[in-house]
Amino acid sequence: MTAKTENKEKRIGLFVCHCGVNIAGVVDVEKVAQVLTDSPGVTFSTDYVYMCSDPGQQMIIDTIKEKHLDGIVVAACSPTLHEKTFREAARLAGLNPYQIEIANIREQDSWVHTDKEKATKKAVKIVKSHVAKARQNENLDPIRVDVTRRALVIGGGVSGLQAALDIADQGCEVVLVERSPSIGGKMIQLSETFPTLDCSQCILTPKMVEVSRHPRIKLLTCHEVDSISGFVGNFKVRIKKKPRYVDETLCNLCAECEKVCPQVVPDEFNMGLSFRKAIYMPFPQAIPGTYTLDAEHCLGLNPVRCGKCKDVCDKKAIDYDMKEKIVEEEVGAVVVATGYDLYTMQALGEYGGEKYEDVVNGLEFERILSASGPTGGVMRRPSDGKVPKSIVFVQCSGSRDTEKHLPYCSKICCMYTAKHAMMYRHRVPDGQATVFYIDVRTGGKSFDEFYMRAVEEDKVLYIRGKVSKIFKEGDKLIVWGVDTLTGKKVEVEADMVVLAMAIVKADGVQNLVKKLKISTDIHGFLAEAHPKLRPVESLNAGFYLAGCAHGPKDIPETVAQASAAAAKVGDLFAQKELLHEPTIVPVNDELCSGCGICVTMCPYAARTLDPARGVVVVKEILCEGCGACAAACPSGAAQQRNQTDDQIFSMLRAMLRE
Amino acid sequence: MKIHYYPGCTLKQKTTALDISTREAMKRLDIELVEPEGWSCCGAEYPLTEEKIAGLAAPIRVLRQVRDEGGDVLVTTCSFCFAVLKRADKAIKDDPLKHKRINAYLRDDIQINPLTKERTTGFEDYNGEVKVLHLLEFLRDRVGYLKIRERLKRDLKGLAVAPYYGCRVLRPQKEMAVDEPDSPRLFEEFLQAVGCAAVDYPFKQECCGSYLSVSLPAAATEASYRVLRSARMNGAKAVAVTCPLCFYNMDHRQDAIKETFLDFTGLPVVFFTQLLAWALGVEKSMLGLGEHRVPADSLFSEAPATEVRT
Amino acid sequence: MFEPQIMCFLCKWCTSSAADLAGTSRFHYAPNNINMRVMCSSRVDPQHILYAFKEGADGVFLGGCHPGDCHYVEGNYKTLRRITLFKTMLKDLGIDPKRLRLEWISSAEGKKYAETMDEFTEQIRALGPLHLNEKALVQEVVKDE
Amino acid sequence: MRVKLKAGRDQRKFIERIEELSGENVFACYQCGRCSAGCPMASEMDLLPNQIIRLVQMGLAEDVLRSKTLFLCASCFTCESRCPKGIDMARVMEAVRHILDPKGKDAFGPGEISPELAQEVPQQVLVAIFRKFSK
Repeated sequence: MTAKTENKEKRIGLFVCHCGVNIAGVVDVEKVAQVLTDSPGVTFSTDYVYMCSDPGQQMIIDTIKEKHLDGIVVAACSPTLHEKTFREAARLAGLNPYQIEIANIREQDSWVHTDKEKATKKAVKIVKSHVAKARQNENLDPIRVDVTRRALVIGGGVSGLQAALDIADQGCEVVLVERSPSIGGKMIQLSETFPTLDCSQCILTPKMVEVSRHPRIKLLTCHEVDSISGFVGNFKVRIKKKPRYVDETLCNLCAECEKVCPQVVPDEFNMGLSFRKAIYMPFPQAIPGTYTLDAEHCLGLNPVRCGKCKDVCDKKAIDYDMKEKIVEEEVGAVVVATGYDLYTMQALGEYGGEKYEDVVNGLEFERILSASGPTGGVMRRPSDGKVPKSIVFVQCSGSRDTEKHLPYCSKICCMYTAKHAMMYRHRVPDGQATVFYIDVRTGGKSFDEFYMRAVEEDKVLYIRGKVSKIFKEGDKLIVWGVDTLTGKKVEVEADMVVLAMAIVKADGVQNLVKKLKISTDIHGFLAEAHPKLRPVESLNAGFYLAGCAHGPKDIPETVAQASAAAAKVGDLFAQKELLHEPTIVPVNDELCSGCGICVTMCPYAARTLDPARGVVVVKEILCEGCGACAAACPSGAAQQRNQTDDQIFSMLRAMLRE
Repeated sequence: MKIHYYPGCTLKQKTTALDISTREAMKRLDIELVEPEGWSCCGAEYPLTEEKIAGLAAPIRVLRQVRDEGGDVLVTTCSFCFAVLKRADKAIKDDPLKHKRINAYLRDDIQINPLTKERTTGFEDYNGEVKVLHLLEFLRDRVGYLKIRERLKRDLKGLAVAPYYGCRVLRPQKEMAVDEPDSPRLFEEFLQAVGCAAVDYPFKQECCGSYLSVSLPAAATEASYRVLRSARMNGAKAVAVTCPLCFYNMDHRQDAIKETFLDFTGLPVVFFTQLLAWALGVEKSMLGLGEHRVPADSLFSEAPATEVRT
Repeated sequence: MFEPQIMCFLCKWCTSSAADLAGTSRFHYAPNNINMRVMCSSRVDPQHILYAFKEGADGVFLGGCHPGDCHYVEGNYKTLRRITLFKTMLKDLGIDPKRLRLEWISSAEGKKYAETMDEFTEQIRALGPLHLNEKALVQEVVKDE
Repeated sequence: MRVKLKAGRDQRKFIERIEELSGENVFACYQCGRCSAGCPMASEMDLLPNQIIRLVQMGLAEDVLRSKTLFLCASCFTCESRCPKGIDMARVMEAVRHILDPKGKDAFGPGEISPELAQEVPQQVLVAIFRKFSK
C-alpha cells in the first residue's frame, strides 16, 4: 500500500504564495523563497501572487513535470482551505497527493503579526519545518473497502418511515426496526397538525402502509437492536425479537380474543386516558395489523391460569410459548430515528400535573382532541367528563429553565399550543382559551399567520408571563400567573389545564447510543458531526440522524431531515468502494514487543493483540489516525504514516535550531 | 441520646408552648436536650447581601460553641432560627472568603472561665463541623418514625391536620435542602407517624405574611386568611406549624381575620410538637395551650378526636 | 528584551482551528510561537516535548479540545493524564513545569488562543531563557540521532 | 415622558453594584414574570418583582429606589424557588435596600412600634423587620 520512497535525496519544490497582500503585506515572501533555496532537499523555489489560482496551480503542475519534483511545500493559507486543491494539482502532475505539504503562513503568521521582520523570520521557520517533513513523506494510497448496500433504520415514527421509504426508493434494501408493536410513532397519536390542520392519522397512515408493502423494506416491529459490530459500509447487527405471543401471519383481527380477555389496563396509545385489554391492537390502523399479547399484564401466559384468548382463537394464532430470539442482519449504514418523550409532569410539583386529573400534557390533549381518542373527539375533561368551559395552556413547562429543568427551547410547543387553543375554540365555541407564554416563537413557513389566526379569529387570550402555581379549589383549577405587559397579577379559574411539557430524549436511548458508540449532547439528544455543515451525520462514520432523536423539531423538519439522512446514505451506497485516509498508525512487526499498550489507547478497537505471533495487528479501516497509540508505544513500532516520530523530530529541529 | 438544642429567643419568652412541648416530647423519646452554653440570638434574618456578613457572626458563634462542647448536631424548631443557622453553616463551608472573614472576626472573642473567671481569647476556626437539623428532620432521620410509633400512648384517630411549612424550612432549596419546595413530604410523614391524617392543600408552602405583620398588618391578615381558608376547605380540623411567627400570624391574628373576611369561622393552630407530645402521653397541662388565642383544647381531649368542634 | 521561543503542538480539530480563527479575525499576538499541527493532542509524546526544550524552546504549549469534545472520543483525557504526570518529571529534570502549558481551546475560541499566546509568552519571558544546565540534563534523557 | 437611556457610567455602576451586592446576575432574567405570579405580596406592590429587575437591567436607579415594593418583600423565597433562571429575587431586593440613601429616613424603624405591640409579638419579628427595613 505504501511505496517506500527510496533513500536518495528527494527533490522538493517550494511555492510561496503572496495571497495578494494578505501574506506579502507582512511577510517578505520573496525573501522566504530565496532563503530556503539553500535548504537541504530544496531543488526549486519560487513565489507567486495567488498559488490557488488556475495559473498558480498550472505553474505547480508544470514545475513538477519539468523539474521531476517528488515533494512539494506550498507556503500559503491554512491547510483546511486548499490542501485538497494542491493535492489534486499534484495528482494531475503524476505526483502522489500525499507528497504535498502546506505551510500555514497566513492565518498563523501574516494575519496575526505586524512586525514584518519577525513575521518573515517566523515564516521561514514554518516553511523550513515543512520542508523537513516533506523530505520524509511517503507515497500513500487511500485504504479501500467494499460497502454493503443495505441500511438499518432504528425507529418507526415518521422520521424512520420517511428515511426507510427514501432509501428503499433509491433501490437499496432497508431493515426497519421498531420496539413497540406498531409503527407510527408519536405522530400517529396527534389529532390535527399545524399550520394546515391536516389530520395527522390521515396523512401518516398511507406512509405506514407503503412501508409495510414495500418490496425492499423488511419491517421488524417488537424488535430492538441488541448489539452492533463492524464499521462504515460493513456493520453486523444483532436484533432482539421480543415475543408478541400472536402469530402476525395468522391473526385475522376477528377481535374474539380481546372480548374474552379479563385483564383491563391503561391504554398507552390514549396516554392512559382509556383502557385496553392485555391482548390488544394498539390502534385500529396499527401496522402490522395483528393483535399483540402484553405479557406483563396477562394473567400468566398459561392455559391453566386463564387461556381464554387461546381458546377462542380459531386461527390458532396465539402461542404462549413464543421465546425471545436474536436475528442478525448485515448493513452498510444506520439511520437512528428514535424520537422523543415528554418531560415528566411529576418534576413540576407546583403545577399539580401528577395530582390533578384535569392537568394534562400536550400529548394527552392531542388524544382528547382526536376523533379516534378516548372521547371520540368530543371535548371532555378526564376527571368527570364535563365539557371544559375554560382551558389554560401553559407554555415552556420545563423548557427554558436553566435552574431546575431543561435549559433549551422545545421548539414545537408555541405552535402546537396555538393549535390546541384553536381546536378547543372550534370544539367549544363559548369556551375561554387562555395561553400563558414567555415568548411566542413562530419561525417557520406560515407559522406566524397561524398563530395570528388563533389570536385574531379564534380570540385566544395570550398572556405574557409564566405560571407560578396551579391548584384545585372545588372542581376548578386555579392558575396563578402574571401579565408582564400590564404588570398585573392574574388568577384564572380553569376547568382544565394543558401543560406544554418539554421535549426530552426518548426513554432508553442512552443504552442504544452506548451500543452504537455514537455521541449525544448533554441532554441525551444525538450529536451531529458539525452543527452547520454536517447536520444529519453522526461523527461516527456510517451513522445518520433523523427527527427528534437529534433535538426537538416539528414534522416538516423531521421529514426533511429523514430525507436528508436517506440522501446521505444514498451518497455512501453510490460509491463503488469506500476510501479511508491512509495516514493511520500501522505496526512494525519487527519492533513490536506485544506489550499491548497501544491496544488500550485505541478508542476504535482497531488494534488487537495477536497472541499467536505476540504482536499487535491493526484493522486499518477502523483506524482514524489520532496517533494516541503512536505516542504511547514504548518501542517505536507504532508510527503514524507521514507523521512519524522522525518527522516530528526533524520538524522541531528545523523550527527551533537557530 | 444527648443532643444539642437551640430554642432561640422567642421560645424563651413569648412562645414557650413550642419549647415546653418539645422538651416534654423529647423526654418521652429518651432524648436529652442540651443548650449550648451562653447562646445568643441567631439574628432572625440571614443577611442576603454580600457585604452585610457581620450578621453571620452570631449564628456561627452558636455553632462553634456546640462544636467546642463536643456536639456534631444542633436541633432547632423555630423555622427562622433553623434557616439562619443552616444557611450560615453552609456559607462557611462553601464560601472561603466568608469563612476567612467571619473566623478572623470571631477569633478574638473573649472566653471567661466560669470557675476561675479567667479571660482567654483565641478560638479555633469554625469549619462547618456541626450539622443543623430541624426537629422534623431529626425525628425522621435520627430518631425514626418507627420508634415514635412504638412509644405512642394516645391514639389521635386520624385527626385531620393541615401541615403548614411556611417559607423558611423549604426555601431556598439549594441551601436548605430539606425537601422538594413544591411537593414536600416531610411534615405529612411526621403527622402520619403520630397518628394524624395529613391534609393535602395547596397553601402549605405559601407565606403567612411573616414580619410584614408589624409593618403592614392587613397584608399579613390576608395572607394568613388564605392559608387557613385553604386548609379548612380541604377538610382540616387544625393547622400545624413549626414557627412562632407563623403561629402568631395565624392564631393571634384570627380575630382580625374574622373581622375582615366574614366567611371565615376559625380554625385552631397548633405546634407540631404539641401533637407529638400529646400522642406520646404528655399531660395536657404541659402543652402550653394557654398561649393560644384560638382555643385548641378540644383537640387534646381524651374524648375521641372526631368530636372536635371547629 | 529577551524573546523566548515557544513551541506549540496544536490539535487539528480545535486549537489549530482556533489559531486559524484568530488569524481570520485578525487578533494580533506576540510572534514568539511556532505551531505544529497534530491530529490530536494525544499524538504528542513527552519525548517530543523534551526534544523541543533541548532544541531551543523556552516554553512548550499543548492545545487540545475541551474535555468531552475530543474528536477521537477521549484523546484529550489521555493527554491530560500524560501531561500531569510528565510535569512532575520535568521538575525532577530541573525544568520549571511552568514552561509547559496545556490548554483546552475550541475551534470557536480564536480570541482565547490569541490571549493565551500573549500571556504564555509573557510568562516565559518572565522565567527567562531555559538555562544550559537544564538543557544538559535534557540531553541525557533524549537520545540524539 | 420618554425615559432616556444613556450609555453612561452611572447606569452601569448601579447595575454592577446591585450584582456585586446580591451576587446575582440580573441579566439572566428573561422577564417571564414567574416571580410576580407567585409573590404573596404582589397585590400590595407598586412595581412587581419582575419590573424591579427589569428596571435594574435598564439601569433606572431612581425608579427602583423609590419603589414601595422594596419594603413589601417578606423574603419568603417563593420567587427564588420557581425562577427558571435561578435568580434569588430576595437578594436583589436586599441589595437595592442596601444602597438606599444612608441618611434617609428608615422605612420602618423602632419608633413605629407601640409598646403594646412590642409586648405582644414574638421577638423574632422585631429583630427580623429591623434587620430588613431599617439602617
